[in-house]
Amino acid sequence: MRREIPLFITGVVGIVFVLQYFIPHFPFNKMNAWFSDWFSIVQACAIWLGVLNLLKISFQNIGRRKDDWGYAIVIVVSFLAISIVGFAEGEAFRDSGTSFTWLYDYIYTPLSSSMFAILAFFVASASYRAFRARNFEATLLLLAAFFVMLGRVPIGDVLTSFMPDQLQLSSLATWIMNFPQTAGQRAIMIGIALGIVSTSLRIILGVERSHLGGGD
Amino acid sequence: MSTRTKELIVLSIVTVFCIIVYWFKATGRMHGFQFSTGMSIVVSALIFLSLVVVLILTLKGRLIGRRLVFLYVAIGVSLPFFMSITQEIKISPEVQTLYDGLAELPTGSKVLVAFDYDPPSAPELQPMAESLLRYCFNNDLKVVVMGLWPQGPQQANMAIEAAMRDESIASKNLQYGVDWVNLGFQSGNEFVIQRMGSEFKSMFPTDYAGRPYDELELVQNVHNFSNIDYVFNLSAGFPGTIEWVQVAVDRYGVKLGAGNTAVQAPQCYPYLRSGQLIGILGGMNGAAEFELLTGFTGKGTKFMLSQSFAHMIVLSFILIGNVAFIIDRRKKKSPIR
Amino acid sequence: MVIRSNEQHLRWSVLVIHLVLFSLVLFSSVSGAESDSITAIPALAPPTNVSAIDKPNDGGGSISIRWGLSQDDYDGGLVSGYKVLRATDSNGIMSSFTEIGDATAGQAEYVDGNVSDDSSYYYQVVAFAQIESNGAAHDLIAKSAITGQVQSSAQWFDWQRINVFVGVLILCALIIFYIRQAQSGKELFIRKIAGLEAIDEAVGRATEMGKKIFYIPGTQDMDNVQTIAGVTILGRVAELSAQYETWLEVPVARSLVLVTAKEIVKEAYSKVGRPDAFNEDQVHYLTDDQFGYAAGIDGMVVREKPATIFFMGAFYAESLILAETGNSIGAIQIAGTGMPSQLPFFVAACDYTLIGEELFAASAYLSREPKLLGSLKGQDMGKALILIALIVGILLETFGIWTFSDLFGVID
Amino acid sequence: MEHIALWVAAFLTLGIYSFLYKDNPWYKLCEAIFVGISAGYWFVTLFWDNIYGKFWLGVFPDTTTNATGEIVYVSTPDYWLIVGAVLGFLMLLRLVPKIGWISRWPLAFIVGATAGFYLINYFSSNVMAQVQDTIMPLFGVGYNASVYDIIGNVVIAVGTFTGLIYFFFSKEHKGAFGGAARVGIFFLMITFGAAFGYTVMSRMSLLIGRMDFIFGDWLGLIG
Repeated sequence: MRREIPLFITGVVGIVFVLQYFIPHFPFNKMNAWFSDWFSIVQACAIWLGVLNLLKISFQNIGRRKDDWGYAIVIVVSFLAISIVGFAEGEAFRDSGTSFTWLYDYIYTPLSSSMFAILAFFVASASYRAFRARNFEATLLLLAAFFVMLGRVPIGDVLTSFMPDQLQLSSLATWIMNFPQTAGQRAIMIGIALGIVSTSLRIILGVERSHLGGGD
Repeated sequence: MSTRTKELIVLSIVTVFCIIVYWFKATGRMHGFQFSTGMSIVVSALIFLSLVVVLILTLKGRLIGRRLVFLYVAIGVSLPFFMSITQEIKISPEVQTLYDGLAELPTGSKVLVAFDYDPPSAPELQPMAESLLRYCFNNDLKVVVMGLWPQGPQQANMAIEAAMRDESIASKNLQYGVDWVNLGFQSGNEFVIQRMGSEFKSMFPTDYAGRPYDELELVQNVHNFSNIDYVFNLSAGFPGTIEWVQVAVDRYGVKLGAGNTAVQAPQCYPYLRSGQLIGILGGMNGAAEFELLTGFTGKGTKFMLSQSFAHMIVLSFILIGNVAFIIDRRKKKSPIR
Repeated sequence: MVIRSNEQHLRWSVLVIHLVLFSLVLFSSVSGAESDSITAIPALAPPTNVSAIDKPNDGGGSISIRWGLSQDDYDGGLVSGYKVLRATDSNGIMSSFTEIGDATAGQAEYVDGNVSDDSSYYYQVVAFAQIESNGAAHDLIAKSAITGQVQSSAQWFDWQRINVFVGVLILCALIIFYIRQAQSGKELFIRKIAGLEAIDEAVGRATEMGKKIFYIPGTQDMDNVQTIAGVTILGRVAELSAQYETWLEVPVARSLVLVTAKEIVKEAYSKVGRPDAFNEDQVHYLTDDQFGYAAGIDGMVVREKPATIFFMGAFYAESLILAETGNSIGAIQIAGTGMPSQLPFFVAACDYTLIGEELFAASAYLSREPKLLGSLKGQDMGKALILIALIVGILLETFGIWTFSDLFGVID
Repeated sequence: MEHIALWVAAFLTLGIYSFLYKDNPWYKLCEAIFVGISAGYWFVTLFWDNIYGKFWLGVFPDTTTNATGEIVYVSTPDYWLIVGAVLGFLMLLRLVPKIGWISRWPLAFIVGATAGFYLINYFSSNVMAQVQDTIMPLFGVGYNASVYDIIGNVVIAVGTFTGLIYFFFSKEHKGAFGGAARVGIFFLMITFGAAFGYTVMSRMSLLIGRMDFIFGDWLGLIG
């Protein structure tokens, strides 16, 4: 039974959510709004599980004096610091001038922005090391990247300033974006959509059930 | 000397240097510096020459290490901050159509600006936001701001503050609640847009600061998208432009212009072609073009030189890597991984 | 603007117009000779054929009002817009009309989304204009006739979406048909998918080297089908690593994924008869934050140097941070995602990449279960139909025979 | 305070970039702070936005005094939200090992709803809408297409068509079919190349933003 009930729920709920698209009548017309609300509430409840798991693993590391256990203390302390501040500030925690905002602006933001921007370095290193014109396909990828990158900065048009307007790098980049790129995007989009339809259908029919785990 | 000691020495020197520079700045003894144009050209030439050296090294079969590549990127991005070289920025058609759509709005039109990004994406999107708001305020368009990302409304406030510092705008003495409104953030992603389609107030019962919707003069009579003349979406991912197109444009027929991070932009091009988007600003380049059109020189224009340099460096590395690869393959006559 | 009842509004406007006219007459009689310069204020033509119907194909609560444009509404014409007025019916008595919305000149439709299915309503549309004459502004209005009684209601089927309904029905029928066929024992051919062929080898190598395997199921939550596909593949990888007795580690970014992934790995271990080898901490949570998660994984990868890393699911910008770091320690990397913007980096930094739809085919391919393979075949048939539609449609439209693309219109 | 804030931000920024040199204690410290702070950030945010803002205020909305002096709700209470709270509560039962299996029910609900919802959503907005947009006259009477448009239209039609052929799983890529699939791969590669170019652009902008912080906001070197 422990396995059948979830399968049944998945199937029934899945079919109902397909049908809601076609039925404008109550309650079906409310369903996508409900799902979005309910999902956000479940998500907010579930984060307790994740957070407790993180704390558990960190305390285990501290307790067993694993390598780098000192950093586990840092994780716990910084987690508790922002959580306590955030809960203490109340619902206006995000207003400017609160301690939570200070932590957000001067600790969280520099860390996440820097981590985001570290990509610039990795992009360059990947270009040097990995983007090789190994075969025709890879060459096409490189050429497209080359023209788009040049065409999108002012320096590109300086290089082709002797050419007529339509043949300048910026126009070429615009053409690539609007036609071959759009075609490729579309093929991928349609393909993914079909993949999602088929995967979803397998889940609804209960053919694919590994996501529900075992039946202990 | 062990590596560790060397590292510590370098670290200490850098720290001391930073403290000194900071002290100079904090006490107001230094206000930054700028290379002359001649010097800028010399520095650029040096960077170029060193790249030629890398090419030669690579040809000799010595791939330079990751760290050196990283260093090049850091230098290539930072040095142009100090250079005085101007470049001509060309307006691409998708930016022009976006601007035209904005320019044909009569005075007093209501523009909804959705701020769907957070601080990490601000380098690309904040300049767009600032020039857009400057344009709206200068041309007496009413601005309604909201966010589907929790940090969006703060970014909006920052951009509004920046715009208000302009003399031409400050002299207009614009009023909150009359000339602009910040509705704040609402969670629920695309469903927020969908429910705004029937009633804005249901999603934003109060504004950013907790004032009831009905007390805000500007939006009292704004019930749904039919009361909004232009929607501008600043987007860094999900939820963002794609959701605005699918819900606000396809279902409620709004006129939508978008400012995207460059990563997001390619996925929005199919919508541009089909007319669901009237225009798109892609990344810092789009921001710079928009600044040029609206006539406010901001960070987008200022940083285009860094952007050009960065692109040239990445392209050089791709070229160097490939030249070496091709020569290597000729030598060995057999493909390598 | 203050909304007052229409009657009052009208009375005021009439009063104002009279006053203005009166003063003009006075003024002209005083100055005598200048009477020629006064232009008569024109009358405004009202909107015609106003009709109100229950908005079709909706969940009730809205009424659609349409009208014919006023004769004075053309490019450069007088009309500056329309106001829509509404009255309710209470026990057969019509209440007074109040303004409920407006439309700009040239618009001939308004949807009133603020009605109750239990009441009936009457509508009236008023064209309005403002003209300047002799230095004074005049408001002109022209009322239409009043519509009949109308009531909104909810419908049980959205007929505008019938094409989507038929399309989904065909696609699902195809998939189910081929699942049935596969169940009955028919052999189905599936082309080689390089990234998936390599999974065995990748797990094997980790075993030989005595190192860990990392499995990253993307950074999105369970409400993303790519994540579901990712954790499904995790099941197959977990089975393999249980067989080979290799440590599989699954750091996740979402609590719901944590719960699911734990169940899946546990199940996989017991399926191959090694439930004792499963350790709760193999699957653990880091943080919901995209880059916090990436920073955490980077640290783990550099310190623990796994032999093999899998990236399967929905990824955003963190993809390259993860893949480059994995690459720098020389791990075998197999990636799969449906995010077009991240694919080039996986292609560059990983040994094998599943592109888009291939990610969704992976679980079927790996399990070799006939039912799942059948669904792939059905999906392919759907694709074949789309290709045929593309050819036929483009030909028909190019030669101007029929706008075939209308069949695929998704109207809302 | 402003000085401390700037130095903290700079310390963390440079700490992250020290990873580019090699893994080191400074980076490890920043990483640990990041993991802790971000987990806490989302923990707090989800609580206030979703549990308090969405659920609590949804069921028990704030009141305000309207123009006539009556006390009214700012929005209508929505009792359907309680279902979400029940699902969330069932999810938390996982913490009780004996009845932890009940948490599969809300999970089954979420997976089912996601499957159903996205099945239809992707089908309508990606399959139907994209097919509709691809079917267009390449040229023809009453359609005033320039050479530029015609070439573009052909490119889009061929690209989408062959791209889809690449994704066929149940037919071997051989002969004419294989040839078409190969053309499809070419289009996919151009798409990836363009995406790559735009990504480089985006990432460089982010780094420019960070460097602007270091050299401008922090050190004040930019003139």
